[in-house]
Amino acid sequence: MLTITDLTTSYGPVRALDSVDMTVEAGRITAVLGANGAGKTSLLRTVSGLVRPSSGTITLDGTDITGAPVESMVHRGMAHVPEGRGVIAELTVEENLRLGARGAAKRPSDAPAPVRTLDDAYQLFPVLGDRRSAQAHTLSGGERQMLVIARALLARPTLLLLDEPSLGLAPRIVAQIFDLIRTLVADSGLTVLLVEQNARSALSIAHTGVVLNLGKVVVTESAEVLRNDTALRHSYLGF
Amino acid sequence: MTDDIQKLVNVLLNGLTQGIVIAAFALALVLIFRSTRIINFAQGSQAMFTTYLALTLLNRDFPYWAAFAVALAAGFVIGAVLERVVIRPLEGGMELNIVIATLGLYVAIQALAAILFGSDYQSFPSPFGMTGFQVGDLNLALTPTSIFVLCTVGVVGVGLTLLFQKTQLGLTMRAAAFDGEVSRILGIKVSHLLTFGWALAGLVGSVAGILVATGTFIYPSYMETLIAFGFIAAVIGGLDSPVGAVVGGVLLGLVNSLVSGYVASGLVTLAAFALLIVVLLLKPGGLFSSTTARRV
Amino acid sequence: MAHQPRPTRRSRRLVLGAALAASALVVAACGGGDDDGGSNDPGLTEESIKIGGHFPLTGVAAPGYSEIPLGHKAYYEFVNANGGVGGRDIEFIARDDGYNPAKTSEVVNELVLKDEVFAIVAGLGTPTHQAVTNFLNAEGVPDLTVSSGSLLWDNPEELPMTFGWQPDYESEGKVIGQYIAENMPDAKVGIFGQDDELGEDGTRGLEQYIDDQIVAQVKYVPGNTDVGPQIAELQKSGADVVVGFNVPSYTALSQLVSMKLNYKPTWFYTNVGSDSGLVGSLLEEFSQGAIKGSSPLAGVYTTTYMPQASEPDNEWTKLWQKVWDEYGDGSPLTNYKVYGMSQAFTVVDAMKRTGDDLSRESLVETFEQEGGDLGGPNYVPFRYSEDRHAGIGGLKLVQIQADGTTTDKTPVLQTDVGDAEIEEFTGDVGTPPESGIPGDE
Amino acid sequence: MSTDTTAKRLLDLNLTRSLLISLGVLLVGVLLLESTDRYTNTQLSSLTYYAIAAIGLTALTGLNGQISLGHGALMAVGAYTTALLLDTESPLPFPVVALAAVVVTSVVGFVVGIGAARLHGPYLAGATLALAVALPSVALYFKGTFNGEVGLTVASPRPPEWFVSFIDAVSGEFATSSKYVAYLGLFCLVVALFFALNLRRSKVGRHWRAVRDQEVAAEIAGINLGRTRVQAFVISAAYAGLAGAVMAVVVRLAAPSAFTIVLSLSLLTAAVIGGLGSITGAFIGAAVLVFLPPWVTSLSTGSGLSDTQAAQMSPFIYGIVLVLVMLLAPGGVMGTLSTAWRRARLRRLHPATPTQKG
Repeated sequence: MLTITDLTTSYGPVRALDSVDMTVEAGRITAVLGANGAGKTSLLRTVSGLVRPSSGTITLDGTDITGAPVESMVHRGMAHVPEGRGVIAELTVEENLRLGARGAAKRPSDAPAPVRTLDDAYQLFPVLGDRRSAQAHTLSGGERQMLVIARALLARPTLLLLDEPSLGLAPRIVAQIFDLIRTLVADSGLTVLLVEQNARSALSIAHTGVVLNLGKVVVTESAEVLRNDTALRHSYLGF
Repeated sequence: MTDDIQKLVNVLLNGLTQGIVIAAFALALVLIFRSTRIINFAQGSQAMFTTYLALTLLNRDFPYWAAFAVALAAGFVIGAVLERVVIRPLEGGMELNIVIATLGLYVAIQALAAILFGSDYQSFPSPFGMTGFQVGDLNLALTPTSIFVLCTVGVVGVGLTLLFQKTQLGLTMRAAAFDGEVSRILGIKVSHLLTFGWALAGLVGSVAGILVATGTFIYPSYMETLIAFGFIAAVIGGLDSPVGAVVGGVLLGLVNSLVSGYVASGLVTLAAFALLIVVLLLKPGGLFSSTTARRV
Repeated sequence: MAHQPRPTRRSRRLVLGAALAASALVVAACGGGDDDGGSNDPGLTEESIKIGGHFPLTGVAAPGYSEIPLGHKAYYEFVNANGGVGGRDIEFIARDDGYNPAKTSEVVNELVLKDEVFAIVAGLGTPTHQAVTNFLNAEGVPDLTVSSGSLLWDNPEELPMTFGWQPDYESEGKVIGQYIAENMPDAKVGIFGQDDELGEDGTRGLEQYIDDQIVAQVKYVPGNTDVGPQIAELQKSGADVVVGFNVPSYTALSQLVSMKLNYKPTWFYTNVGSDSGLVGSLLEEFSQGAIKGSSPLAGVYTTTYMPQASEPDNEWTKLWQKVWDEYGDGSPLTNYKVYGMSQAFTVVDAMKRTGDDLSRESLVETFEQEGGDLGGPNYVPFRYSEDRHAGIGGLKLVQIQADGTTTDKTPVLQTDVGDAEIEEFTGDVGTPPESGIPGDE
Repeated sequence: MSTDTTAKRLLDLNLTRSLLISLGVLLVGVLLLESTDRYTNTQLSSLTYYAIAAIGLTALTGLNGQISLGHGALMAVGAYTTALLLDTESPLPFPVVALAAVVVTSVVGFVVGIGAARLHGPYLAGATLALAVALPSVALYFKGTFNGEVGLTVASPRPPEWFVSFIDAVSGEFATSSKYVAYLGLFCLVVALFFALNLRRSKVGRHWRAVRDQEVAAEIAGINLGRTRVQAFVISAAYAGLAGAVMAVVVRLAAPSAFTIVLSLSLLTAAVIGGLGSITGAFIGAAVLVFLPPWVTSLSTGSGLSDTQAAQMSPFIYGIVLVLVMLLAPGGVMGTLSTAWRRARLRRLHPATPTQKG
């Protein structure tokens, strides 16, 4: 689905990503783990086209999308929930969702999509339905996370990039959201690239884990192995 | 007694007609400020230039509405071209540079118009009557032309509100204005919207330029005072709210007319400045500004 | 309150000192010890006389006024083509000051110090010209036929080099005032005045005759083109006669707004603002309903002090039309071009009368000695003398007809500022010399 | 070496450096005035007041980041104060009058500055634009003192005895009042330059730059943003007042139509062309303001344009230059020179390492 080869991104002299190689299998959840500043967010921003890599290639379903403009990604089926969630606070819930749905315009009509219409989104997240005409800045953290996930799904993506969905949320809500992600992948074959600080909950739903440290890939293992390898967990994942 | 009432009514009507045109111009300024956070000081010169294009057509016996349409189209195109050629390369640089570039355009376009069209007074015909209505023995300072002006600005205001509230394009423009990066992630071509924003502002500015000119005379610097008044109205309104621009414009028009009618014609610009300071002291972001949610 | 021109309160010692210093400089600069100044004044050579002036070619005051130098240029070319003045060709430089005093000072510095003109002619505008009169007098440069009706130029003590030309606004106000007092004794009069010397001097003249009939005085500031409230005030005051002391663009604006308010008083306009050519063409577009082709200013009273461009069969207008057809830029003849050509005619006449020993000193003397009988289309002669530098001394009241021509409402009247009487001028109105050039009959 | 002595030594160094530069400019000025003809003298006098105002504006906009379109109006305050003070039988000596003009304009600048400190970017530009449009109407309305549209004539001060003999000694010419005024302008310019040079290097200058570049960081570092902005506005207003005073005696008139928005725009053009924040740049910009228009007008009349069209050419060139400078060389003349110079020096010092890409 998504293959990254020898990817390097630098901000001036600082190398945020240092020749990263990884692949994200279709219909699987790949978790990217690592301490703060390890390069997790830079990886997502480079993959989604917000940042131009210094070298290396990114291919999505076989086509090379290295350096393609970020505006084109959603039409290629890649939806990105950025760091800080990316809610447009001054617009209402429904307006945010309508912007997401707009991304589906160029998607093939038969593409498998769990959420096709706004009503599907309101069914998936009833709280959004109740507050559809409220201004987004009045939503709680959890509600905002649901909103941006629903917005991303409305674009009928095949690949979903999630940047630390658990940030600032109560454990109960984190579990609820991670559970949702797992069912989405299981039921509709969605592929997810999940960047997370909270390694424990990420590994609970991921199939493969990639650990970054100082911009380099340190370990690529199945989530199963990572969950049980205490030494690895201590040194990189802090639990 | 009726003479006093008639004067008050006429001063207010005069203020309303002047104010509604200031409002139209303030709308153009707000359109650009919402998306790029800068004030386009060249807006007045652009509007003046397209009005002169219309007048050249009128002098060649084109019908008024053809000239009107050409001016609006020219305003749209000039707005887009200026954004692409001058503003886009300065994007991301110091805000000061963009403001200075618009000031340069303001001076250059005005001088260019004087060279091309001459600096003499030229009268701009009106397709409607110029004499006021009579109600009983009251002569109202309301002519078919001023009604045409009021309706046109009304149409522009309603049109813009519908565009922003009801259409997909309007929604994407607002999104781009509030958060450019997230909009791009959602697949919105923000750069195209910026150009469209300047083009739309150019069109609305041209409407204001023609409405100011219709039924009176134009000369290359006829829009100069309107730039200051248009800005004051936009700031009073909140600089990023179209409704605020219209209210600010009408309020300023009334104040100017009342001061000119009952105090002194020389004090008009001072009164406008005082109104601006009072509003900024009371509500720093302007009356209808939503920027209070975010620091300007 | 007799009008005390501002400079006299200035310490006389100062300006005279500067004038003394300057004339010493002129002598020093010329190097020559001879005191006749003779032919080596700046701007004077065997074949040419270089003169210049400052005019608003750009900015708000450009419309109309920017045509005055065109009149000068055309007439001087006409004179040069017919032998010039004593064999010398006249070279005329018009500089733009955009009606901004700071720029006037810059361009006059350029004319006097760099172009080294022999004299400044027809400098236009009260605020603008006032910025340079002290400098011109200190430099000893003749400052002839100033294009403004202000009284500031009639001040031989302080400004020995400066001469007015057109009738001043106060005299004009008196003539209009007398006419209204005699012919419309029970009229309620409103005044629509520009907020400066033009409005004030004109109003002062009016008040001498119809002070009790004035019911409203409204003022506008040039630059603020919205005169709605002012006309509403005039309408409220019930004035059925309105006298306007304003520039041409505000004649058009006041007519437009009056039409809008259905306010139809009898209008009087100063000759400054009543050029039926410019104002007429401006209002043409808006005279819906009125019979096509009739002048929008039909029925308006104004004053004239010389034949108008709208009197084609007048001898003087024929001359101007001939000169303009040959040396003009092809645009129609307007009163502003006639104004410029008339000033040029007077200057050329003065130069010819000074004869061979033409110098700055002698030219100014000619203006003071023979000023009274200098040629020109003006009905009433100039008031130039040793102690008066005021220009044309009289005018007549006329009414503009539907076809744009004017009919006389009063004979030619002669008057002056202050409480001078208004008498009928009985002298004959001169006709232009056959050749069109003064001095060679 | 305890820190305060190094600070003192540094201060002396800074002081002497500014003094030397200022004296240098004085010398060059005198040479220029005495070697050129009288018309160029009048142009040089105009150069002095444009330069003073441009230094004040470049300090405000370049060092502190505040955009002001109202400095033409502030010059009017200085000019009218001077005109009123000189309009007496025995006028005060010009330096005293100029000082009074500076004080009055600084007070006005303080009032406006308080308002300005709360505004940013486009709000500030617009508010000062409104000030520039509004202030002339004060002169129109209060006709009693300011004499309305016609304005106040200014009796330019007479050259005192010592000056007449000085000029006689230097060049044997007779000292006219316009030459004396040119020297007054030069003297004020040198004083203004001296303070500006000191200001740049001093703590105040550093605070201003901090506020311009990283507002938040400056605030955290304990710099009171509001106070610094008001301070910057007051000082630039003082410069505008001094420029207004010199302009009044050079032009010999203070009238509303001389202080329009066009003047404010020209001052901004001068500061920008020279290079915002650079004092030498302000000189260059002022020179462009004085010498460009006559050259452009004569060029265009020569090439067949009519008088009216030729008169429009210099504002047209101004506008285009402003846009081009912003597009091609935002640093202005001095900015571009210094970056080019720095890059050349960099290449000279480390010719081996390839310059960093991107």
